[in-house]
Amino acid sequence: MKLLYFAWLRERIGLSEEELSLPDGVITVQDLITHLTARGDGYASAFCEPAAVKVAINQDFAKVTDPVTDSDEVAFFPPVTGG
Amino acid sequence: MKLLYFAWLRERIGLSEEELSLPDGVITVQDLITHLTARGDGYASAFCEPAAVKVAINQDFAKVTDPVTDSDEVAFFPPVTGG
Amino acid sequence: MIRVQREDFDIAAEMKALTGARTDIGALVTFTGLVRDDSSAPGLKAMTLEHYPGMTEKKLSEIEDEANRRWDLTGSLVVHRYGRLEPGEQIVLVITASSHRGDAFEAASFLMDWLKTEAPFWKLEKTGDGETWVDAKVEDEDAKDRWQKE
Amino acid sequence: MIRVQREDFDIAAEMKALTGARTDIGALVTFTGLVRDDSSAPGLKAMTLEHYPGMTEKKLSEIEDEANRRWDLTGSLVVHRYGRLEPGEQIVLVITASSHRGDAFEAASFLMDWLKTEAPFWKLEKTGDGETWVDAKVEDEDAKDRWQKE
Repeated sequence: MKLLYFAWLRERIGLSEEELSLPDGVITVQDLITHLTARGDGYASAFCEPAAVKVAINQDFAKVTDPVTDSDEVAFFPPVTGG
Repeated sequence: MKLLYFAWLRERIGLSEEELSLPDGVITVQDLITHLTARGDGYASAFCEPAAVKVAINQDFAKVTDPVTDSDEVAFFPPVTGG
Repeated sequence: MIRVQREDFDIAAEMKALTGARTDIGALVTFTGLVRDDSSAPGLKAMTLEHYPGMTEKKLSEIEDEANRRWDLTGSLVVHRYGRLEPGEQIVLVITASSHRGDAFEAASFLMDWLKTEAPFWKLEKTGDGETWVDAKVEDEDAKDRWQKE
Repeated sequence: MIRVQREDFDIAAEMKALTGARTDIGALVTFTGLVRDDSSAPGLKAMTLEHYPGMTEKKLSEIEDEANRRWDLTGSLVVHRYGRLEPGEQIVLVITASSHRGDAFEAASFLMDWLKTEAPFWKLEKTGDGETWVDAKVEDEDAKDRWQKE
Protein backbone atom coordinates (compact mmCIF):
# COMPACT_ATOMS: atom_id res chain seq x y z
CA MET A 1 0.00 0.00 0.00
CA LYS A 2 0.99 3.60 -0.50
CA LEU A 3 0.97 5.87 2.53
CA LEU A 4 0.84 9.67 2.26
CA TYR A 5 1.29 12.25 5.03
CA PHE A 6 0.45 15.95 4.86
CA ALA A 7 1.05 19.16 6.86
CA TRP A 8 2.21 18.57 10.45
CA LEU A 9 1.77 14.80 10.17
CA ARG A 10 4.30 14.87 7.35
CA GLU A 11 6.64 17.03 9.45
CA ARG A 12 6.42 14.80 12.54
CA ILE A 13 6.85 11.57 10.59
CA GLY A 14 9.57 13.11 8.44
CA LEU A 15 8.21 11.60 5.24
CA SER A 16 5.65 12.73 2.67
CA GLU A 17 5.05 9.21 1.39
CA GLU A 18 6.18 5.62 1.72
CA GLU A 19 5.33 2.11 0.53
CA LEU A 20 4.20 -0.50 3.04
CA SER A 21 3.22 -4.15 2.62
CA LEU A 22 -0.02 -4.66 4.47
CA PRO A 23 1.16 -5.94 7.85
CA ASP A 24 -0.36 -9.10 9.38
CA GLY A 25 -3.46 -8.38 11.42
CA VAL A 26 -4.11 -4.95 9.88
CA ILE A 27 -7.72 -4.91 8.73
CA THR A 28 -8.90 -1.34 9.35
CA VAL A 29 -7.47 2.19 9.28
CA GLN A 30 -7.35 2.02 13.08
CA ASP A 31 -5.23 -1.13 12.93
CA LEU A 32 -2.90 0.66 10.51
CA ILE A 33 -2.59 3.67 12.85
CA THR A 34 -1.76 1.34 15.76
CA HIS A 35 0.85 -0.39 13.64
CA LEU A 36 2.44 2.89 12.52
CA THR A 37 2.39 4.38 16.03
CA ALA A 38 4.58 1.48 17.21
CA ARG A 39 7.21 2.21 14.55
CA GLY A 40 8.79 5.18 16.33
CA ASP A 41 8.50 8.54 18.04
CA GLY A 42 7.74 10.48 14.85
CA TYR A 43 4.75 8.28 14.06
CA ALA A 44 3.65 8.23 17.70
CA SER A 45 3.72 12.02 17.80
CA ALA A 46 1.80 12.29 14.50
CA PHE A 47 -0.99 9.99 15.68
CA CYS A 48 -1.09 10.94 19.39
CA GLU A 49 -4.27 13.00 19.07
CA PRO A 50 -6.75 10.82 17.12
CA ALA A 51 -9.41 13.54 16.76
CA ALA A 52 -6.90 15.76 14.93
CA VAL A 53 -6.14 13.19 12.25
CA LYS A 54 -8.22 12.70 9.10
CA VAL A 55 -7.80 9.84 6.69
CA ALA A 56 -8.52 9.32 3.01
CA ILE A 57 -8.51 5.97 1.21
CA ASN A 58 -7.94 6.20 -2.53
CA GLN A 59 -8.56 9.97 -2.36
CA ASP A 60 -11.92 9.75 -0.61
CA PHE A 61 -12.52 10.69 3.01
CA ALA A 62 -12.71 7.57 5.17
CA LYS A 63 -13.34 6.52 8.77
CA VAL A 64 -10.90 4.73 11.07
CA THR A 65 -13.23 1.73 11.05
CA ASP A 66 -12.99 1.38 7.25
CA PRO A 67 -10.98 -1.59 5.91
CA VAL A 68 -7.68 -1.14 4.07
CA THR A 69 -6.11 -3.42 1.46
CA ASP A 70 -2.59 -3.76 0.11
CA SER A 71 -3.48 -1.93 -3.11
CA ASP A 72 -4.89 1.17 -1.37
CA GLU A 73 -3.50 4.68 -1.29
CA VAL A 74 -4.02 5.78 2.32
CA ALA A 75 -3.44 9.42 3.29
CA PHE A 76 -3.26 10.94 6.78
CA PHE A 77 -3.62 14.67 7.37
CA PRO A 78 -5.06 17.31 9.74
CA PRO A 79 -8.51 18.88 9.15
CA VAL A 80 -8.28 20.90 5.94
CA THR A 81 -7.75 24.69 5.99
CA GLY A 82 -7.89 25.81 2.36
CA GLY A 83 -9.99 28.46 0.69
CA MET B 1 -44.21 72.44 -7.23
CA LYS B 2 -42.12 70.42 -9.64
CA LEU B 3 -43.69 67.32 -11.19
CA LEU B 4 -41.63 64.54 -12.76
CA TYR B 5 -42.84 61.55 -14.80
CA PHE B 6 -40.86 58.45 -15.72
CA ALA B 7 -41.14 55.42 -18.04
CA TRP B 8 -44.66 54.81 -19.42
CA LEU B 9 -46.18 57.56 -17.28
CA ARG B 10 -43.86 59.99 -19.03
CA GLU B 11 -44.84 58.55 -22.42
CA ARG B 12 -48.59 58.71 -21.75
CA ILE B 13 -48.46 62.23 -20.34
CA GLY B 14 -46.02 63.34 -23.03
CA LEU B 15 -43.86 65.27 -20.59
CA SER B 16 -40.88 64.36 -18.44
CA GLU B 17 -41.39 67.30 -16.10
CA GLU B 18 -43.49 70.40 -15.50
CA GLU B 19 -44.05 73.14 -12.96
CA LEU B 20 -47.43 73.45 -11.21
CA SER B 21 -48.75 75.91 -8.65
CA LEU B 22 -50.36 73.90 -5.89
CA PRO B 23 -54.05 73.91 -6.93
CA ASP B 24 -56.78 74.87 -4.45
CA GLY B 25 -57.99 71.92 -2.43
CA VAL B 26 -54.96 69.73 -3.15
CA ILE B 27 -53.63 68.46 0.19
CA THR B 28 -52.40 64.95 -0.51
CA VAL B 29 -50.76 63.01 -3.33
CA GLN B 30 -54.18 61.46 -4.01
CA ASP B 31 -55.70 64.95 -4.43
CA LEU B 32 -52.90 65.80 -6.83
CA ILE B 33 -53.52 62.64 -8.89
CA THR B 34 -57.25 63.47 -9.06
CA HIS B 35 -56.42 67.00 -10.18
CA LEU B 36 -53.98 65.80 -12.86
CA THR B 37 -56.35 63.07 -14.12
CA ALA B 38 -58.93 65.77 -14.93
CA ARG B 39 -56.42 67.65 -17.09
CA GLY B 40 -56.72 65.40 -20.14
CA ASP B 41 -56.58 61.96 -21.68
CA GLY B 42 -52.79 61.55 -21.35
CA TYR B 43 -52.93 62.14 -17.61
CA ALA B 44 -56.08 60.01 -17.25
CA SER B 45 -54.34 57.14 -19.05
CA ALA B 46 -51.18 57.50 -16.93
CA PHE B 47 -53.09 57.36 -13.65
CA CYS B 48 -55.87 54.94 -14.64
CA GLU B 49 -54.37 52.01 -12.73
CA PRO B 50 -53.54 53.34 -9.25
CA ALA B 51 -51.73 50.17 -8.10
CA ALA B 52 -49.24 50.52 -10.97
CA VAL B 53 -48.18 54.03 -10.00
CA LYS B 54 -45.50 54.81 -7.42
CA VAL B 55 -44.80 58.26 -6.05
CA ALA B 56 -41.76 59.96 -4.55
CA ILE B 57 -41.79 63.28 -2.73
CA ASN B 58 -38.44 65.06 -2.69
CA GLN B 59 -36.75 61.87 -3.88
CA ASP B 60 -38.14 59.63 -1.14
CA PHE B 61 -40.82 57.02 -1.69
CA ALA B 62 -44.20 58.31 -0.47
CA LYS B 63 -47.80 57.15 -0.08
CA VAL B 64 -50.85 58.64 -1.80
CA THR B 65 -52.09 59.79 1.61
CA ASP B 66 -48.95 61.88 2.20
CA PRO B 67 -49.35 65.69 2.04
CA VAL B 68 -47.76 67.76 -0.72
CA THR B 69 -46.68 71.41 -0.62
CA ASP B 70 -45.92 73.96 -3.29
CA SER B 71 -42.15 73.60 -2.78
CA ASP B 72 -42.11 69.83 -3.26
CA GLU B 73 -40.60 67.81 -6.08
CA VAL B 74 -43.17 65.09 -6.77
CA ALA B 75 -42.34 62.20 -9.10
CA PHE B 76 -44.68 59.57 -10.54
CA PHE B 77 -43.40 56.32 -12.02
CA PRO B 78 -44.09 52.57 -12.37
CA PRO B 79 -42.58 50.01 -9.98
CA VAL B 80 -38.81 50.02 -10.52
CA THR B 81 -37.09 47.40 -12.70
CA GLY B 82 -33.37 48.13 -12.44
CA GLY B 83 -30.48 45.89 -11.49
CA MET C 1 -19.07 54.22 -2.99
CA ILE C 2 -21.83 54.46 -5.57
CA ARG C 3 -21.82 55.60 -9.19
CA VAL C 4 -24.49 56.03 -11.85
CA GLN C 5 -23.06 56.24 -15.34
CA ARG C 6 -23.71 55.68 -19.02
CA GLU C 7 -20.25 54.16 -19.70
CA ASP C 8 -19.27 50.54 -19.17
CA PHE C 9 -17.22 49.57 -16.09
CA ASP C 10 -14.00 47.57 -15.68
CA ILE C 11 -14.49 45.03 -12.89
CA ALA C 12 -10.78 44.30 -12.38
CA ALA C 13 -9.96 48.01 -12.10
CA GLU C 14 -12.83 48.54 -9.64
CA MET C 15 -11.70 45.60 -7.49
CA LYS C 16 -8.16 46.94 -7.44
CA ALA C 17 -9.35 50.43 -6.49
CA LEU C 18 -11.35 48.95 -3.62
CA THR C 19 -8.57 46.80 -2.19
CA GLY C 20 -5.49 48.92 -2.99
CA ALA C 21 -2.51 47.79 -0.93
CA ARG C 22 -4.66 46.61 2.00
CA THR C 23 -3.86 43.24 3.57
CA ASP C 24 -6.84 43.05 5.96
CA ILE C 25 -9.31 41.90 3.29
CA GLY C 26 -9.90 38.16 3.19
CA ALA C 27 -12.95 38.03 0.94
CA LEU C 28 -14.06 39.92 -2.17
CA VAL C 29 -17.43 39.24 -3.75
CA THR C 30 -18.55 40.76 -7.04
CA PHE C 31 -21.96 40.63 -8.65
CA THR C 32 -22.33 41.62 -12.28
CA GLY C 33 -25.74 41.93 -13.90
CA LEU C 34 -25.83 41.46 -17.67
CA VAL C 35 -28.47 42.21 -20.32
CA ARG C 36 -30.01 38.81 -20.89
CA ASP C 37 -31.86 37.74 -24.01
CA ASP C 38 -34.32 35.50 -22.18
CA SER C 39 -37.19 33.41 -23.48
CA SER C 40 -39.81 35.96 -22.36
CA ALA C 41 -38.38 38.50 -24.82
CA PRO C 42 -37.20 36.52 -27.85
CA GLY C 43 -34.95 38.41 -30.16
CA LEU C 44 -34.09 41.17 -27.71
CA LYS C 45 -32.28 43.82 -29.72
CA ALA C 46 -31.54 46.33 -26.99
CA MET C 47 -32.64 47.64 -23.64
CA THR C 48 -32.86 51.25 -22.54
CA LEU C 49 -32.47 52.03 -18.87
CA GLU C 50 -34.16 55.20 -17.72
CA HIS C 51 -33.56 56.52 -14.21
CA TYR C 52 -34.38 59.39 -11.88
CA PRO C 53 -31.18 61.46 -11.57
CA GLY C 54 -30.73 62.62 -8.01
CA MET C 55 -33.06 60.09 -6.42
CA THR C 56 -31.03 57.22 -7.92
CA GLU C 57 -27.84 58.37 -6.24
CA LYS C 58 -29.73 59.07 -3.00
CA LYS C 59 -31.31 55.60 -2.85
CA LEU C 60 -28.13 53.76 -3.83
CA SER C 61 -26.22 55.61 -1.10
CA GLU C 62 -28.88 54.74 1.47
CA ILE C 63 -28.79 51.08 0.45
CA GLU C 64 -25.00 51.00 0.63
CA ASP C 65 -25.06 52.66 4.07
CA GLU C 66 -27.55 50.07 5.28
CA ALA C 67 -25.32 47.21 4.05
CA ASN C 68 -22.36 48.72 5.90
CA ARG C 69 -24.45 49.00 9.07
CA ARG C 70 -25.54 45.38 8.88
CA TRP C 71 -22.26 43.74 7.91
CA ASP C 72 -18.61 44.23 8.73
CA LEU C 73 -17.26 45.44 5.41
CA THR C 74 -13.86 46.90 4.59
CA GLY C 75 -15.25 48.39 1.39
CA SER C 76 -18.19 48.36 -1.00
CA LEU C 77 -19.06 49.66 -4.44
CA VAL C 78 -22.25 49.91 -6.46
CA VAL C 79 -22.09 50.99 -10.12
CA HIS C 80 -25.29 51.14 -12.18
CA ARG C 81 -25.48 52.06 -15.84
CA TYR C 82 -28.28 53.81 -17.70
CA GLY C 83 -28.99 54.40 -21.39
CA ARG C 84 -29.05 51.95 -24.28
CA LEU C 85 -27.52 48.50 -23.70
CA GLU C 86 -27.32 45.44 -25.92
CA PRO C 87 -27.60 41.74 -24.95
CA GLY C 88 -24.49 40.58 -23.10
CA GLU C 89 -23.60 44.10 -21.91
CA GLN C 90 -22.95 44.86 -18.25
CA ILE C 91 -25.72 46.70 -16.37
CA VAL C 92 -24.80 46.70 -12.72
CA LEU C 93 -21.80 45.93 -10.55
CA VAL C 94 -21.72 45.33 -6.81
CA ILE C 95 -18.47 44.65 -4.96
CA THR C 96 -18.15 43.90 -1.27
CA ALA C 97 -14.90 43.41 0.64
CA SER C 98 -14.66 41.96 4.12
CA SER C 99 -12.36 40.06 6.45
CA HIS C 100 -14.79 37.14 6.24
CA ARG C 101 -16.62 35.54 3.35
CA GLY C 102 -20.02 35.35 5.04
CA ASP C 103 -20.25 39.14 5.40
CA ALA C 104 -19.10 39.74 1.83
CA PHE C 105 -21.59 37.25 0.34
CA GLU C 106 -24.57 38.41 2.39
CA ALA C 107 -23.92 42.11 1.88
CA ALA C 108 -23.59 41.69 -1.90
CA SER C 109 -26.80 39.68 -2.07
CA PHE C 110 -28.60 42.24 0.11
CA LEU C 111 -27.36 45.15 -2.02
CA MET C 112 -28.71 43.52 -5.18
CA ASP C 113 -32.08 42.62 -3.62
CA TRP C 114 -32.60 46.14 -2.29
CA LEU C 115 -31.36 47.83 -5.42
CA LYS C 116 -33.84 45.80 -7.48
CA THR C 117 -36.82 47.16 -5.55
CA GLU C 118 -35.60 50.56 -4.30
CA ALA C 119 -33.43 52.16 -6.97
CA PRO C 120 -35.47 54.20 -9.50
CA PHE C 121 -34.53 52.52 -12.77
CA TRP C 122 -36.90 51.37 -15.52
CA LYS C 123 -36.11 49.02 -18.36
CA LEU C 124 -37.52 49.44 -21.85
CA GLU C 125 -36.93 46.34 -23.98
CA LYS C 126 -36.76 46.57 -27.75
CA THR C 127 -37.51 43.39 -29.72
CA GLY C 128 -38.56 42.68 -33.28
CA ASP C 129 -42.15 43.25 -32.07
CA GLY C 130 -41.54 46.76 -30.76
CA GLU C 131 -40.81 48.31 -27.40
CA THR C 132 -42.11 47.15 -24.01
CA TRP C 133 -41.56 48.44 -20.49
CA VAL C 134 -40.41 45.55 -18.30
CA ASP C 135 -42.83 44.67 -15.51
CA ALA C 136 -41.66 44.57 -11.90
CA LYS C 137 -41.33 41.03 -10.52
CA VAL C 138 -43.09 39.74 -7.42
CA GLU C 139 -39.99 37.57 -6.75
CA ASP C 140 -37.92 40.73 -6.39
CA GLU C 141 -40.21 42.02 -3.63
CA ASP C 142 -40.01 38.61 -1.94
CA ALA C 143 -36.21 38.62 -2.24
CA LYS C 144 -36.12 42.00 -0.56
CA ASP C 145 -38.52 40.95 2.17
CA ARG C 146 -36.32 38.12 3.41
CA TRP C 147 -33.86 40.73 4.74
CA GLN C 148 -36.63 42.31 6.86
CA LYS C 149 -37.41 39.14 8.75
CA GLU C 150 -33.94 38.75 10.23
CA MET D 1 -14.28 23.80 -14.54
CA ILE D 2 -11.69 23.46 -11.78
CA ARG D 3 -7.99 24.23 -11.68
CA VAL D 4 -5.26 23.83 -9.07
CA GLN D 5 -2.22 25.94 -9.81
CA ARG D 6 0.78 27.71 -8.34
CA GLU D 7 0.41 30.82 -10.57
CA ASP D 8 -1.85 33.76 -9.89
CA PHE D 9 -5.16 34.10 -11.78
CA ASP D 10 -6.71 36.95 -13.75
CA ILE D 11 -10.33 37.37 -12.68
CA ALA D 12 -11.40 39.48 -15.67
CA ALA D 13 -9.95 36.93 -18.13
CA GLU D 14 -11.63 34.06 -16.28
CA MET D 15 -14.99 35.84 -16.32
CA LYS D 16 -14.65 36.50 -20.02
CA ALA D 17 -13.72 32.87 -20.73
CA LEU D 18 -16.81 31.73 -18.82
CA THR D 19 -19.27 34.06 -20.53
CA GLY D 20 -17.80 34.27 -24.04
CA ALA D 21 -20.35 35.64 -26.49
CA ARG D 22 -23.33 34.16 -24.60
CA THR D 23 -26.37 36.37 -24.04
CA ASP D 24 -28.32 34.01 -21.76
CA ILE D 25 -26.37 34.91 -18.62
CA GLY D 26 -28.04 37.46 -16.39
CA ALA D 27 -25.89 37.14 -13.29
CA LEU D 28 -22.21 36.58 -12.63
CA VAL D 29 -20.90 36.19 -9.09
CA THR D 30 -17.21 36.00 -8.23
CA PHE D 31 -15.62 35.19 -4.91
CA THR D 32 -11.94 35.91 -4.39
CA GLY D 33 -10.13 34.78 -1.25
CA LEU D 34 -7.04 36.80 -0.32
CA VAL D 35 -4.18 36.17 2.11
CA ARG D 36 -5.20 38.25 5.11
CA ASP D 37 -2.85 39.57 7.75
CA ASP D 38 -5.33 39.26 10.58
CA SER D 39 -5.03 39.98 14.26
CA SER D 40 -4.57 36.32 15.18
CA ALA D 41 -1.29 36.22 13.26
CA PRO D 42 0.32 39.65 13.66
CA GLY D 43 3.06 40.37 11.23
CA LEU D 44 2.18 37.62 8.79
CA LYS D 45 5.07 37.38 6.35
CA ALA D 46 3.85 34.63 4.10
CA MET D 47 1.62 31.60 3.91
CA THR D 48 2.40 28.29 2.28
CA LEU D 49 -0.46 26.21 0.94
CA GLU D 50 0.17 22.49 0.79
CA HIS D 51 -2.32 20.20 -0.93
CA TYR D 52 -2.91 16.59 -1.93
CA PRO D 53 -2.43 16.43 -5.71
CA GLY D 54 -5.02 14.17 -7.25
CA MET D 55 -7.45 14.23 -4.34
CA THR D 56 -7.66 18.04 -4.56
CA GLU D 57 -8.81 17.93 -8.19
CA LYS D 58 -11.17 15.04 -7.40
CA LYS D 59 -12.84 16.83 -4.48
CA LEU D 60 -13.10 20.17 -6.29
CA SER D 61 -14.75 18.46 -9.27
CA GLU D 62 -17.22 16.67 -6.99
CA ILE D 63 -18.08 19.94 -5.23
CA GLU D 64 -18.56 21.74 -8.55
CA ASP D 65 -20.77 18.91 -9.85
CA GLU D 66 -22.88 19.12 -6.72
CA ALA D 67 -23.34 22.89 -7.16
CA ASN D 68 -24.45 22.34 -10.75
CA ARG D 69 -26.92 19.69 -9.62
CA ARG D 70 -28.42 21.99 -6.98
CA TRP D 71 -28.60 25.23 -8.95
CA ASP D 72 -29.36 26.24 -12.50
CA LEU D 73 -25.95 27.47 -13.65
CA THR D 74 -24.78 28.37 -17.13
CA GLY D 75 -21.18 28.02 -16.02
CA SER D 76 -18.88 27.72 -13.03
CA LEU D 77 -15.19 27.88 -12.24
CA VAL D 78 -13.06 27.08 -9.20
CA VAL D 79 -9.36 27.99 -9.20
CA HIS D 80 -7.26 27.28 -6.10
CA ARG D 81 -3.60 28.15 -5.73
CA TYR D 82 -0.92 26.35 -3.73
CA GLY D 83 2.63 27.22 -2.74
CA ARG D 84 3.98 30.36 -1.08
CA LEU D 85 1.72 33.41 -0.97
CA GLU D 86 2.18 36.82 0.62
CA PRO D 87 -0.41 39.02 2.36
CA GLY D 88 -2.83 40.54 -0.14
CA GLU D 89 -2.23 37.79 -2.72
CA GLN D 90 -5.11 35.87 -4.27
CA ILE D 91 -5.67 32.30 -2.99
CA VAL D 92 -8.94 31.10 -4.44
CA LEU D 93 -11.44 32.14 -7.10
CA VAL D 94 -15.00 30.93 -7.55
CA ILE D 95 -17.17 32.17 -10.42
CA THR D 96 -20.79 31.22 -11.00
CA ALA D 97 -22.92 32.28 -13.96
CA SER D 98 -26.68 31.92 -14.14
CA SER D 99 -29.78 33.39 -15.68
CA HIS D 100 -30.83 34.53 -12.20
CA ARG D 101 -28.93 36.15 -9.38
CA GLY D 102 -30.27 33.90 -6.61
CA ASP D 103 -28.74 30.79 -8.18
CA ALA D 104 -25.42 32.50 -8.84
CA PHE D 105 -25.13 33.85 -5.27
CA GLU D 106 -26.15 30.62 -3.55
CA ALA D 107 -23.98 28.38 -5.70
CA ALA D 108 -20.90 30.57 -5.13
CA SER D 109 -21.49 30.62 -1.39
CA PHE D 110 -22.04 26.84 -1.35
CA LEU D 111 -18.86 26.22 -3.37
CA MET D 112 -16.79 28.22 -0.90
CA ASP D 113 -18.34 26.58 2.17
CA TRP D 114 -17.78 23.08 0.82
CA LEU D 115 -14.32 23.82 -0.49
CA LYS D 116 -13.31 25.11 2.96
CA THR D 117 -14.15 21.77 4.62
CA GLU D 118 -13.69 19.24 1.79
CA ALA D 119 -10.74 20.27 -0.36
CA PRO D 120 -7.42 18.91 0.96
CA PHE D 121 -5.41 22.10 1.45
CA TRP D 122 -3.41 23.08 4.53
CA LYS D 123 -2.09 26.53 5.39
CA LEU D 124 1.27 27.10 7.05
CA GLU D 125 1.61 30.67 8.30
CA LYS D 126 5.00 32.30 8.69
CA THR D 127 5.25 35.22 11.12
CA GLY D 128 8.12 36.85 13.00
CA ASP D 129 7.59 34.17 15.68
CA GLY D 130 8.07 31.22 13.32
CA GLU D 131 5.81 28.88 11.41
CA THR D 132 2.38 27.59 12.47
CA TRP D 133 -0.12 25.31 10.81
CA VAL D 134 -3.51 27.04 10.72
CA ASP D 135 -6.21 25.28 12.75
CA ALA D 136 -9.48 24.30 11.12
CA LYS D 137 -12.41 26.49 12.18
CA VAL D 138 -15.61 25.19 13.76
CA GLU D 139 -17.46 28.00 11.91
CA ASP D 140 -16.41 26.45 8.62
CA GLU D 141 -18.03 23.14 9.56
CA ASP D 142 -21.16 25.05 10.63
CA ALA D 143 -21.17 26.99 7.36
CA LYS D 144 -21.02 23.71 5.45
CA ASP D 145 -23.75 22.12 7.56
CA ARG D 146 -26.33 24.75 6.69
CA TRP D 147 -26.42 23.36 3.13
CA GLN D 148 -27.33 19.88 4.43
CA LYS D 149 -30.45 21.04 6.21
CA GLU D 150 -32.16 22.29 3.08
